[in-house]
Amino acid sequence: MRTPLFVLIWAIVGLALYLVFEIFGNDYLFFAGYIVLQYIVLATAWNILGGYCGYVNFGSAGFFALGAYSGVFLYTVGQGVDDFGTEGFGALMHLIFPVPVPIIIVIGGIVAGLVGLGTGYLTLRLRGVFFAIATLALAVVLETLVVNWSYVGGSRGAYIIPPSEIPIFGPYVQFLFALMIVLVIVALTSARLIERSRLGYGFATIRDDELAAEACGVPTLRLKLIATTISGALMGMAGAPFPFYIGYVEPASAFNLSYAVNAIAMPMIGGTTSWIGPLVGAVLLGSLQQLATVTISSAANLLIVGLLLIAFVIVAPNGIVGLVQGWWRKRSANTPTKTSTTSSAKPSTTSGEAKP
Amino acid sequence: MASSSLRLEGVHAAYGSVRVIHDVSVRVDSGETVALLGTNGNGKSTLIKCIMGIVPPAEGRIVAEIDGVEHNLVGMTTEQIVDLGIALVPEGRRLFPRQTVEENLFLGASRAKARANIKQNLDFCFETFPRLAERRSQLAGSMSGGEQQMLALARALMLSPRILLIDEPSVGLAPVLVSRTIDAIKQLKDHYNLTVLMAEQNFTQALRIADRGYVIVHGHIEFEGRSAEELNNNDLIRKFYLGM
Amino acid sequence: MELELLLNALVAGLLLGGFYAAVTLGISVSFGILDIVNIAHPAFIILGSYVAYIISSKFGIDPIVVAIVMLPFFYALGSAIYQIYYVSFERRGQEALRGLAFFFGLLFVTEVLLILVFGVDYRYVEAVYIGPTLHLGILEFPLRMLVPALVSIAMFCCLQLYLSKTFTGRAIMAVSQDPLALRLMAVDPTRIKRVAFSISIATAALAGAFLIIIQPVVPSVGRDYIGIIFAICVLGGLGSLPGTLIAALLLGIIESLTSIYIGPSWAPAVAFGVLLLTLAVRPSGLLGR
Amino acid sequence: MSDVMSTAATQAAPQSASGPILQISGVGKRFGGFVALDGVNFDVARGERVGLIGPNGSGKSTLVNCICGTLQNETGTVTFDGKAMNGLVAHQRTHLGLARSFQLPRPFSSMSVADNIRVPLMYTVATRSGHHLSHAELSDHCHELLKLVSLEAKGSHRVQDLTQVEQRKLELARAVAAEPKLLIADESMAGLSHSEVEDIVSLLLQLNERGITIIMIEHIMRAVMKFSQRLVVLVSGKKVADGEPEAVVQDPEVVRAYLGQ
Repeated sequence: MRTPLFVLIWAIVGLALYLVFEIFGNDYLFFAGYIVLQYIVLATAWNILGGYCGYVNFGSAGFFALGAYSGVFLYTVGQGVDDFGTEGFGALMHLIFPVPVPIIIVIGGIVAGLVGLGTGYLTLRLRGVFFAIATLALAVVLETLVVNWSYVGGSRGAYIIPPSEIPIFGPYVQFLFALMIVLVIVALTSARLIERSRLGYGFATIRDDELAAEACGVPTLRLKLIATTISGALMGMAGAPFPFYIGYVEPASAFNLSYAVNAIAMPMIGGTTSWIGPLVGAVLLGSLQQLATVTISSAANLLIVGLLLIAFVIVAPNGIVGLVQGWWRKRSANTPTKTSTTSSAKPSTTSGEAKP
Repeated sequence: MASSSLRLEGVHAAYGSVRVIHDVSVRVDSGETVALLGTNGNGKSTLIKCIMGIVPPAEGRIVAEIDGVEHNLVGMTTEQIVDLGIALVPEGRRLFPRQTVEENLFLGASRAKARANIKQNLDFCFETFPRLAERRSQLAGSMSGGEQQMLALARALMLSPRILLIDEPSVGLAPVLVSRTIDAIKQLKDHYNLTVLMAEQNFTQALRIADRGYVIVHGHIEFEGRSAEELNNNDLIRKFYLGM
Repeated sequence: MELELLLNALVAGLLLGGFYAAVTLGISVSFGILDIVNIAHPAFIILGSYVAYIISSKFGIDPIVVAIVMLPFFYALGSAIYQIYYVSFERRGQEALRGLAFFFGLLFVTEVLLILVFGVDYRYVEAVYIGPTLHLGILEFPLRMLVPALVSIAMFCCLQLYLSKTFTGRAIMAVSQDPLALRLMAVDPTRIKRVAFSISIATAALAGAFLIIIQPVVPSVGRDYIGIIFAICVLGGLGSLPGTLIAALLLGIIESLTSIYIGPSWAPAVAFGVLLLTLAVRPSGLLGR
Repeated sequence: MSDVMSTAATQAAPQSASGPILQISGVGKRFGGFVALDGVNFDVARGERVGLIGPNGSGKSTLVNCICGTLQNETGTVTFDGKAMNGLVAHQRTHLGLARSFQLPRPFSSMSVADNIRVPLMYTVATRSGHHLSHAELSDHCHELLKLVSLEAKGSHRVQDLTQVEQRKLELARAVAAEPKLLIADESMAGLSHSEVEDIVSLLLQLNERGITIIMIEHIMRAVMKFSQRLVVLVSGKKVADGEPEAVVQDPEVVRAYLGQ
């Protein structure tokens, strides 16, 4: 299936979802739906580095918060733009600010992507486990920096008051919901493109056997840096609209552990070897948690996610997609269908294993 | 001292689908030193690994007699086999590089029976290999090839073995060190009255201390020499040996 | 006056470092020596704190004594967890990605269970040495920091002796270097790894008791320590207990000086700044391989 | 012959035809106290068939790793096609036209057999030629290379389903896919049956005719003697002999090193 068709199909699905929520008419669906879509982007982003290359990122919350606080920073500058006066520089500032959210998303993505590149450069020559520990450390360093940065509200947090109404979409949350649908399509399309491209093969060889990959001419360090940058950027883009969605941002919420947990649990449960895995995992786990927050405490929420993660990792290492594939391969094995001899276009989806 | 011997009957072994050992029968009587000769890639190491349970044989019997008691080794784990008193000096020595000479030697004596006479074994090792005594607190990884070979031999002796298997002691050693290593094996064998099976490709060196020998080519025992002389002056052996 | 402030900051740093050493000991064994990335170790430390809290508040026994009594139970917990880890991951050679996720899940399940059982209000213990401070000239040694630090150093010495002087101890140091060679010493590597991992979880009982003595505890406090213990383990050099102890004391001092001269809110960033620097400049750490 | 093979031939032959394709001068490597390579020197001419032999532990594999960049030698330099390669990592050396098969096969386990061969085509050949191969070109090249090692029927199979021998052939095909000027075959015949050894030797001879210089590392003397124009013998990290195969095998120094004084 060509990429434009793929994008068109998901655009239609997104539009249909938006209209259905519009018809049911209450804001809760948009608020809950936004979070699930956000997790799809986050899980897909994590999987590009974790699933395709086999490098585990424990600091997804850090990259998410980088995007969120880029939004807070740009919003705060926009609020104070009058202090710059109206001539020369002031006029210029008036032109730029207040920055529309889609631009903030792009800026958030660039900031998080650069930090991903930096962390990768520092640690990717070492064993994979050092990168995992470095991302953990990064998230805490970033949180400490934000806590001590009063301009963006520091530990008190910052208030973001978006316009309550917006043309075409009506309530602001519906505009953010539409933006997040676009982000989901961007994430899914880029993950699928990577998978089928030369880059995807390179990532798979790094996951399977880095030594053999180098011998075949794959520039492993350069590819790993590309993966951390793309993964970081997508996470930053997922976080950028968060301040406008939540209204009040403090370090504890932006750096919340549930982002780190879900970013790993969803691809692991869904399946890590193709773009479908994180999507399935995010939709299942995301909606489960949205339903749960209405009924049980957020602590129980994390308990469900934690237990599911442990269960799937032990019982179904290749996730739901892996289970379906295994079942499909068994079924097609005993029904004699003609297996094509031409090589399959994309790496066959048995899950390889990460470097320790 | 009751007898300790080793018997292999009709042993076959394979790595995945590649057959490496074909119907090998070998005998090492008590107190004997037997050489398993052949250039690399003919299955010497694989046969040693079958005896030690590292590579499970596809078919055949492997029986070890330890102080008069018979044991069927096939199916036992490596650590169980070693615990009977069958020590192996592995190819490439496999020392613990980040631990000292003394710690490597103490690890060799982990077996219950060996812990009883650690003191004598340690003194004898330091006597036989004075260099090890000098370097007792040096990290094994920082020692030269020859010294590492001595330590690997000494470590196997710390187990108070009844049967000693040695897999290519000459590997990676400069020729002058190989003869010194072979002499050391002879000295240790006599002191402990060991039964020794040595896989070695260095034909002449091995025959200096071997009572008997087998030549293995492509996983088959091609020739069994009942004495060192018979093996030494046999053109057939040289032909087999160089795989002409 | 300035000198006194500095000296006491150094003392406070050393005592804090003593505590950090105890918290890191478990990871130094499981990650440093066994190459098992047990990211859930802090959860077991918090478990140790709550066990100390329940028993000492119910029966009035000193928390450290409680921890020592509980050592066998934590040891058993450790071997159970290792058995699951070995069967589902290590044996299948999938311990990298899957093993990390397993421990990550374990970290949250433990924390959340504690929240569900104990709620989120702070818990603390009473002990005779919490409160008074020992004065040596101008130096001040708050006992609630001094006692844990001393017991922690005692713990280090015992474990170091065990690892270097006993057969099992030497095997533990050897197993990650060459498991097959260990089999040739008539020693089963899996049993050795189980013993070592169980010891690492047992140390969490004592570390947990020290934690609740030093500060009131809520289930989520463990997460703040993930970074610090890995930072110290890497900084000290993987697989080296003396390296871990030195790195812990060093980090304690740096953090103590930072919070006094720059500001307490910057302290958490210190550990990670040091970690990122170490990974970039000298990944083998101070005394590491 | 197929176009993929002819491009390799044209590339290997002229260019800087003068001087050897590979120069190893004073290469040394140690692991802690253990000296694996102790100042090795030899050259390989273009299109030459060299046999590298020596008992286990003599440093053959270490030398290959130092040539291919998997390991960095502490002393001495490896010069390829007139270019000193110190400090170059493995993939850079592969792009220069140096390819190797691994002694123990290292396939990419999550990919099909054909995809394994696709990787060097996409990363080495494409980078060197500056243009990315189209999907059709890739499929043709893959099919061509699979046919070369008679694995064309197993293109879409998973790597785990291949036998040991087939995995060895895949290793060779993957190395050749990088269209190398110099191919190092590291013990690709260990444990094979008589006929299988013959297949591999004839395949390597075929590749050599197309202009690829080949270094064969083997224990099977029969294969090495048949294939090599020249033999280099390593013993415990040092070169002890280098010359015409028949002479080298009779050389008393070699016999002593191999069979002992």
